[in-house]
Amino acid sequence: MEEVITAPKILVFSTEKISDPAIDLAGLLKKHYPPTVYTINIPCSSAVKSRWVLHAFEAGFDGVFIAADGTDCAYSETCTERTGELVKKTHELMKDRNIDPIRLKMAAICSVCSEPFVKHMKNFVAALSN
Amino acid sequence: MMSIIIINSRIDNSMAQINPDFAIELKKFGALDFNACYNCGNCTAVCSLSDEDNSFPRKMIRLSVLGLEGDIDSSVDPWLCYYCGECSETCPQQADPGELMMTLRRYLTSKYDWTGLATKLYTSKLWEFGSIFLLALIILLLFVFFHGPMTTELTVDGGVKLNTFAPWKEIEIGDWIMAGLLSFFLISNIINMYYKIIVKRKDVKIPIKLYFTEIWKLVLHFATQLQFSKCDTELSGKKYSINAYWIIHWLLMSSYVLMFAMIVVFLGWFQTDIIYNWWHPQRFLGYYATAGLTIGVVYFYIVRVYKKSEKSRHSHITDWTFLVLLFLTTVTGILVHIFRINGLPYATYYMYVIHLMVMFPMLMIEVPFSKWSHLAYRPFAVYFNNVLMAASKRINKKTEY
Amino acid sequence: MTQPNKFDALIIGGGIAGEESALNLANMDYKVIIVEKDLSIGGKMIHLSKVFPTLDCGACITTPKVSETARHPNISIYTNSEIQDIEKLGENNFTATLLEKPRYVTEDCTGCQICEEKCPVIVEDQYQWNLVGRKAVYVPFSIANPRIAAIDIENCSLCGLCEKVCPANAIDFSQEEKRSNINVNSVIIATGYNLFDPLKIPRYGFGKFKNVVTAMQMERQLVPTRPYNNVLRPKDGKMPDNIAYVLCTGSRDETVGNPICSQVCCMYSIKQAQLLLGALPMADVTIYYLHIRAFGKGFCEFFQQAKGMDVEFIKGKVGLIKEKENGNLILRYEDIQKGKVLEAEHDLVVLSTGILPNTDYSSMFKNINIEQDDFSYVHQVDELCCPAKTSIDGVFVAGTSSGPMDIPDSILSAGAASSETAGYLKGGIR
Amino acid sequence: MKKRIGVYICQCGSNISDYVDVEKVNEIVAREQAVALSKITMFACADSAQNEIIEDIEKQKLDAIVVASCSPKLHLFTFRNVAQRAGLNPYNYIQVNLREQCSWAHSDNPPKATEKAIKLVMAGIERAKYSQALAPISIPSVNSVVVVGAGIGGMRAAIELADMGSEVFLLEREYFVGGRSSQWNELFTTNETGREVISRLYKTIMEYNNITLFTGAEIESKSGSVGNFDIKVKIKPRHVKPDCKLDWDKFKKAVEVCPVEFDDPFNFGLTKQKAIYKNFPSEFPEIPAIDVEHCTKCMKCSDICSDIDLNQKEEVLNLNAGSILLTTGASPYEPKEGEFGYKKIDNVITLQQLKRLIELRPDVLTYHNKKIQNVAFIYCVGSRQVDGENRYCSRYCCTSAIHTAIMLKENYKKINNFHFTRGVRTYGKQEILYNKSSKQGDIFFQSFDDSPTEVISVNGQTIVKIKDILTTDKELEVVADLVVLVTGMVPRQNNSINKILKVPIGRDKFYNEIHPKLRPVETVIDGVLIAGSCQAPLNITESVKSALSASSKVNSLISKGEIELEPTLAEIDDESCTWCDKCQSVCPYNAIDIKEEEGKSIAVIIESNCKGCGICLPVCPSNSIQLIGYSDVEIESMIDVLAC
Amino acid sequence: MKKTIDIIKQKRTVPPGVKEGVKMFNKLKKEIFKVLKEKEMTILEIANEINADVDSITFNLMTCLKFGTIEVGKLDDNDEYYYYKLKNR
Repeated sequence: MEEVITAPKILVFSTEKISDPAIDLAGLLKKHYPPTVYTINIPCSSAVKSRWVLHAFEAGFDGVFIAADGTDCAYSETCTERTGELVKKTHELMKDRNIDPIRLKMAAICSVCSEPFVKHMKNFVAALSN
Repeated sequence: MMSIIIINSRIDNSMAQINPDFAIELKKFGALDFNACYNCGNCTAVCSLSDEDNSFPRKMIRLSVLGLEGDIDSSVDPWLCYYCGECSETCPQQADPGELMMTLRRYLTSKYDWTGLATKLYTSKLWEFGSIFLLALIILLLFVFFHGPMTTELTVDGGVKLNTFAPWKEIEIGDWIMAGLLSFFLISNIINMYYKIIVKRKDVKIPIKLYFTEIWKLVLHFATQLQFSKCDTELSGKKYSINAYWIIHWLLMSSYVLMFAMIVVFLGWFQTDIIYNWWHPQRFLGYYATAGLTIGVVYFYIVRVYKKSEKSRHSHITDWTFLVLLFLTTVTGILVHIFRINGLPYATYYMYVIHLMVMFPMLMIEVPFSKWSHLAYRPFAVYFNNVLMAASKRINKKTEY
Repeated sequence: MTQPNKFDALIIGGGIAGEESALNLANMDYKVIIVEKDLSIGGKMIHLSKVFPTLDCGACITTPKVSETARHPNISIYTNSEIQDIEKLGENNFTATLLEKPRYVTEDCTGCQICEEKCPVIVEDQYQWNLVGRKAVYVPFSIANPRIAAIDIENCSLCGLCEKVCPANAIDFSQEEKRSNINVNSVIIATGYNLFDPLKIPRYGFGKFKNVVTAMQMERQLVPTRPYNNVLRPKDGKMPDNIAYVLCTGSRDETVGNPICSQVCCMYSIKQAQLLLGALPMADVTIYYLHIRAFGKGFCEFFQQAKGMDVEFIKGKVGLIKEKENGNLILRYEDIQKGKVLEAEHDLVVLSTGILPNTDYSSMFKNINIEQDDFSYVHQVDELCCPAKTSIDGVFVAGTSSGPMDIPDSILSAGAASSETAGYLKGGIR
Repeated sequence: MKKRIGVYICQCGSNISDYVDVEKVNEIVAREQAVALSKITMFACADSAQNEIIEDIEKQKLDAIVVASCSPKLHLFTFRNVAQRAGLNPYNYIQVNLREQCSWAHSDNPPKATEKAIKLVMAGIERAKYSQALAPISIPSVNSVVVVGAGIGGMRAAIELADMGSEVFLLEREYFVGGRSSQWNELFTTNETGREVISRLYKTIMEYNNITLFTGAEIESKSGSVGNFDIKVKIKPRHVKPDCKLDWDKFKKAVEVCPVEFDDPFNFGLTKQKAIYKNFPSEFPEIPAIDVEHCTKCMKCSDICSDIDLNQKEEVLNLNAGSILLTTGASPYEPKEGEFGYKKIDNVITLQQLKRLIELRPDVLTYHNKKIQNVAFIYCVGSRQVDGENRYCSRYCCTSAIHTAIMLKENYKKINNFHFTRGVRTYGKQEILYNKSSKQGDIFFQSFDDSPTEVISVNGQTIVKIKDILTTDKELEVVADLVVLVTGMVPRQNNSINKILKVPIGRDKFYNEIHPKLRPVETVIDGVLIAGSCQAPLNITESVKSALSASSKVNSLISKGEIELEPTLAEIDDESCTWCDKCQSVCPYNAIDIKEEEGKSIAVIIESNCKGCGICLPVCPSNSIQLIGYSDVEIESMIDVLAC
Repeated sequence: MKKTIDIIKQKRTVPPGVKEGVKMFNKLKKEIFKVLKEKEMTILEIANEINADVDSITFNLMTCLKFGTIEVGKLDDNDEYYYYKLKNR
């Protein structure tokens, strides 16, 4: 499968209690997504620092995906809002550095959203390949 | 008191109306816990007589539970079962499918009988025993009024002159009247059976030719009860003396047929005052038939009492009546013979009357209306079934091309 | 080493239910003793492959529980031991006779298995359900706890080789049965279940036809520590490609005296079917069933998943199995939907055997009777409100000792037992 | 920085090694400088493997370990324990998820999975390098529990918890206790009535000093965390004086004069209810209640009965609890209009309605004044839906319907029961009931998913049609006097409480446990447990089992007076912080305070409040906040490894 | 050091079946090893070669596999039977 080798590399920030279980579930159900997707889990999606995202691009990742807690967040009701803000802020920083904003994406992934996760990954890879 | 309801089976666009009370009705014919069936099909799978074309007994249980009378009445499957008891023995719900098949045979016997007498005889003890006594009484009265002289004079061989007391020619007239009645009822019932099994079925059209090409099966099955020998129980890893059963059943059946023939057709040859040597066919065949009947009756009596095998575990009241009547007929027959050759005139005469008082009700009740009728229904069922199968195979062949 | 002989709770049986009860009680600071008759704790679950409906591996879930139990400071474990009798002296006061059977190997054993290599005896390995052999001295199975060897003295040729080669000097033939009295405040019966022995249904040919196996034998074939190098037929080592499952073998069957449903066979068969399709991608699997009892959380979806993987489901109980010369088997059954009796050929048949009560508990109680239910399980005297309560105050029941159940249910039942026991113990103190 | 790291690559039987070339991973990992040893194991979680790790840590003087196996959700604590036993700080242990997020997810592409596995393990090693030794934070815990829902499960849990010495607050949203169980008459398998069971439990509860029951009570808000939840409870007025000796004749009169009438939810709309009510005489608490939602305050009742006090006001209570146990139960599925003729054909009712009907008409079974003889039960309504949204099996309904059918035959003359099933699921000992109902003459039919049972009305007759697979797919019809929809269970419709508690919800919309086998009654929210049918459809015995199971978990959690918490906290860099209050304003836990140090204002973390969520991290303009375990150096070094 | 085996020998005798079993196993093992020395074989081929029950070959061969004296070779052409061979030491 030659095309996989050139597939874009994606870093996913998942959250320990909500979206990471969904990604686990995708594996459990053998729902395949590109193997160039790497996950780092953090407690809550509103904890992602812009510098981590920028660092990822510098290090060679083609895309960064924040698998957000959304309204399921056990920490704060403002999670979605907060995550949205940090994405917005990061987008601005990316613009300054001439990084295409398409390369940072965020979507809420609930704890059983294995299917949406896989779909997101496939779409994201497709979008980045173009 | 059947609350007629509810289930309309729309197959063949015919409305087969039945009801859950059918089960209660059927229980009067003997069926046990067939309601317990959870439709696993184990009984059908273990049955060595069941095949793709005739899968039973579960289907019969299902029809009985639903009370789809129309489908039951037109079914030949109960007659194809020879009650090895394998199904009942292995039934996980102990729903006793074998006994249900037996019950359905009783039920069908009563259904084929258009007079309604069979139903009464099967479901009411009063009817059963009342009619036995009534028929016995008729014989008694006939003898009281019409018997010949009760001579004490013996023949040259020292035998009783039975033909003086009861001249075979007169008895034969009675025999013929009886045989006529039996034939009338039995044949009309078989026609009724034919109507239910074949005529009512609209989905298969039967070419006349088939009735003739298949007829040899009727004869074959009547004479050998071939089906029976296929009733193989080795499969469960447990061996019954099923072959002994088949042999004895055949012995009983052949003795019965032989005796019946000698009495009804050859009475003049059979009921003689002469005492032949024992190897003379008259005595020899008589002894064979008597022995066959005795062995058969005693054997079936024993298996029903000891209930060792599944098939003899449950006995309906009519099973016992039949056995007892047959036994008494045989015993009184033997006694008549003993008394006659030993020159005991009165004992012979009285015993002869008693013999007929037992035999006549036995034949009149059992042959067209009860247990004995399976002698005719079974081979006919096999015959009808073969005709049907042959016909539907033709249809299938046609549609294939 | 002096052993304490006083405990808050005696737990009879070290399977998953016993362990869960023990851990719960130990976490509440009660001193607990587990008595297990087998050589290892972990019960039947530790031998399972992946478990339904989540398909996580049985061993992965059991082993942490097992090691947590084994390590817990409040839990004492006696394997290869039995409770011979229990007497109730009063509330919160039972005395029991503990029988420790000789293992002929001391705790110095490191599980190095050198003795096993040297032992000349080969007998059927009960932990692989007789599919393969083991030695007379053996470590029960690779993830056993304790992982020390034992000598099967009944099959020992008394050659003494093991003793010669043991680097830890752990072989000790001088061991003898040891009886001791223990005093406990409460008892939990967690003796679990037995599996139905299909020899009781001769028409299925188990024992006679080697390619008719039990589901437990298949379960072993599906685990990483399996007896063969792949899923193979026990007769000739062929890789099967057409496998049949016969459900309700020994369940829902009055003729074998077990009229109730075993509750797990449908699901474990569906699970095995899925695993088989993973292990043997070319294989067909057919499940002959009466009713599919997929009732628990996620079960129905799991059943649908199997259908989606093209596992074939045929409604009808198999009546009869015959063997062909090549070892293939002919199954005779009525296809209920078609209403026809049919025969099908398969090259491997798995009997999904049911669960029977393990009635070992019934003879233990000496001066007071423990009630059994109609099926010889421990009778739950107040099933609706106190599901763990038995006819003896202070004796509770956990897991499959009170009836067939699956793993999640067993664990909940064990939780209930520990909670009721704790309530009883506190109540006695108050 | 850790320099002697031990790496263990688990084959997980074959779960990992079937797709990931573990030898290769091991080979590459071993070259890493900080790696002191690396090994492959069959089951890292097995006891023998654990002991091996301990031995390695001790002998090889490892300063951190990495286990590359399954999801940390399963075994993080297992291996932290291993580390601890070997004298290594548990937080110097890193778990790499090779199974769920690598071997299984990429089982279609083993070479790539291996490549990914190598990077994941390397990232784990990076993380281990920077890992710090941490000590768990110990917080005090109050030995009290809030049990939400006084159904049979909640009541049983309350009693057991009280037995074990906890203070229990039992909250019930309705005015009376008992939940669903009190609505049912005889219960399988003991045939005790729901009412008997409930009154037995209620009387027991009343004997305990350490159980406080609140009816008409709902949680309004929650703050705090495990060990110390502060819960605000809103209590609806009952409008009947609490300690009164009620005059029952007057009460009856009061009910008579009450002008308000509405469909009685207790009887599922079979009867009407007044605003002042008691569902049945032996209901508890003994005194009646006035439904605030329906009462018009016309005062007619209070004129008759002086014990009625319409001036009672809603109260709000503050409860302090170490843990919360949810036993909020489930609701019967409400069929859609027209589903099997429901609400379109007048003799179509639900099983729950039938059960109430039996109790309301003890002598002759009638519905809409028509005598009932033929009853058709239609199974799996709202469960096992092929196209609908409830794909799950509701577990209790087959047995419940069959049990009800047996009751029908025992209580009334000449009843015919017809069961239109999709395969009877009377699992376990319940099989006996199925057996019994068949033997009593009930007729069972079975349909397959693709041709469901139909209910139609023809000339005033209600006909149930099925293509019965038990009769060779024959189409059969039954004319039924009463069609009973055997409806399944769905989660409680009004689930306001979860807006506050936020327990994760599963695919089937019931509450989700952490793991059905390992931690079946715990949720991802520390201190909040679930039991009974709010988690999945369960019958009564099973609900009680899970409630009791939860009780023992609650007890071992809170009874020791302190709870150990994860030391994952935010840290402030005093040097760079120049107080701007942004972090304080976003913190949901009030865990950030301001302090003066060396003449400047800086932020400070209140450790017992900090949950380690990290919300404060991105908002800091000077990047002065680090989250322990997720510091910039850890995350960025992982990114570097993963990217290369 | 005194061997404890002597203690148990005074108390127990070896059941006849055990000795028989050891002999049987060794005999079969020897035969299996002999034919496998020539070439890799499937279980059916071994059974044909040494004229023994297929199922006892399977049992004993798999036992040898378990104790590491035999190893698995390739699958046959029909993907049905594995070949087995002696482990090179």
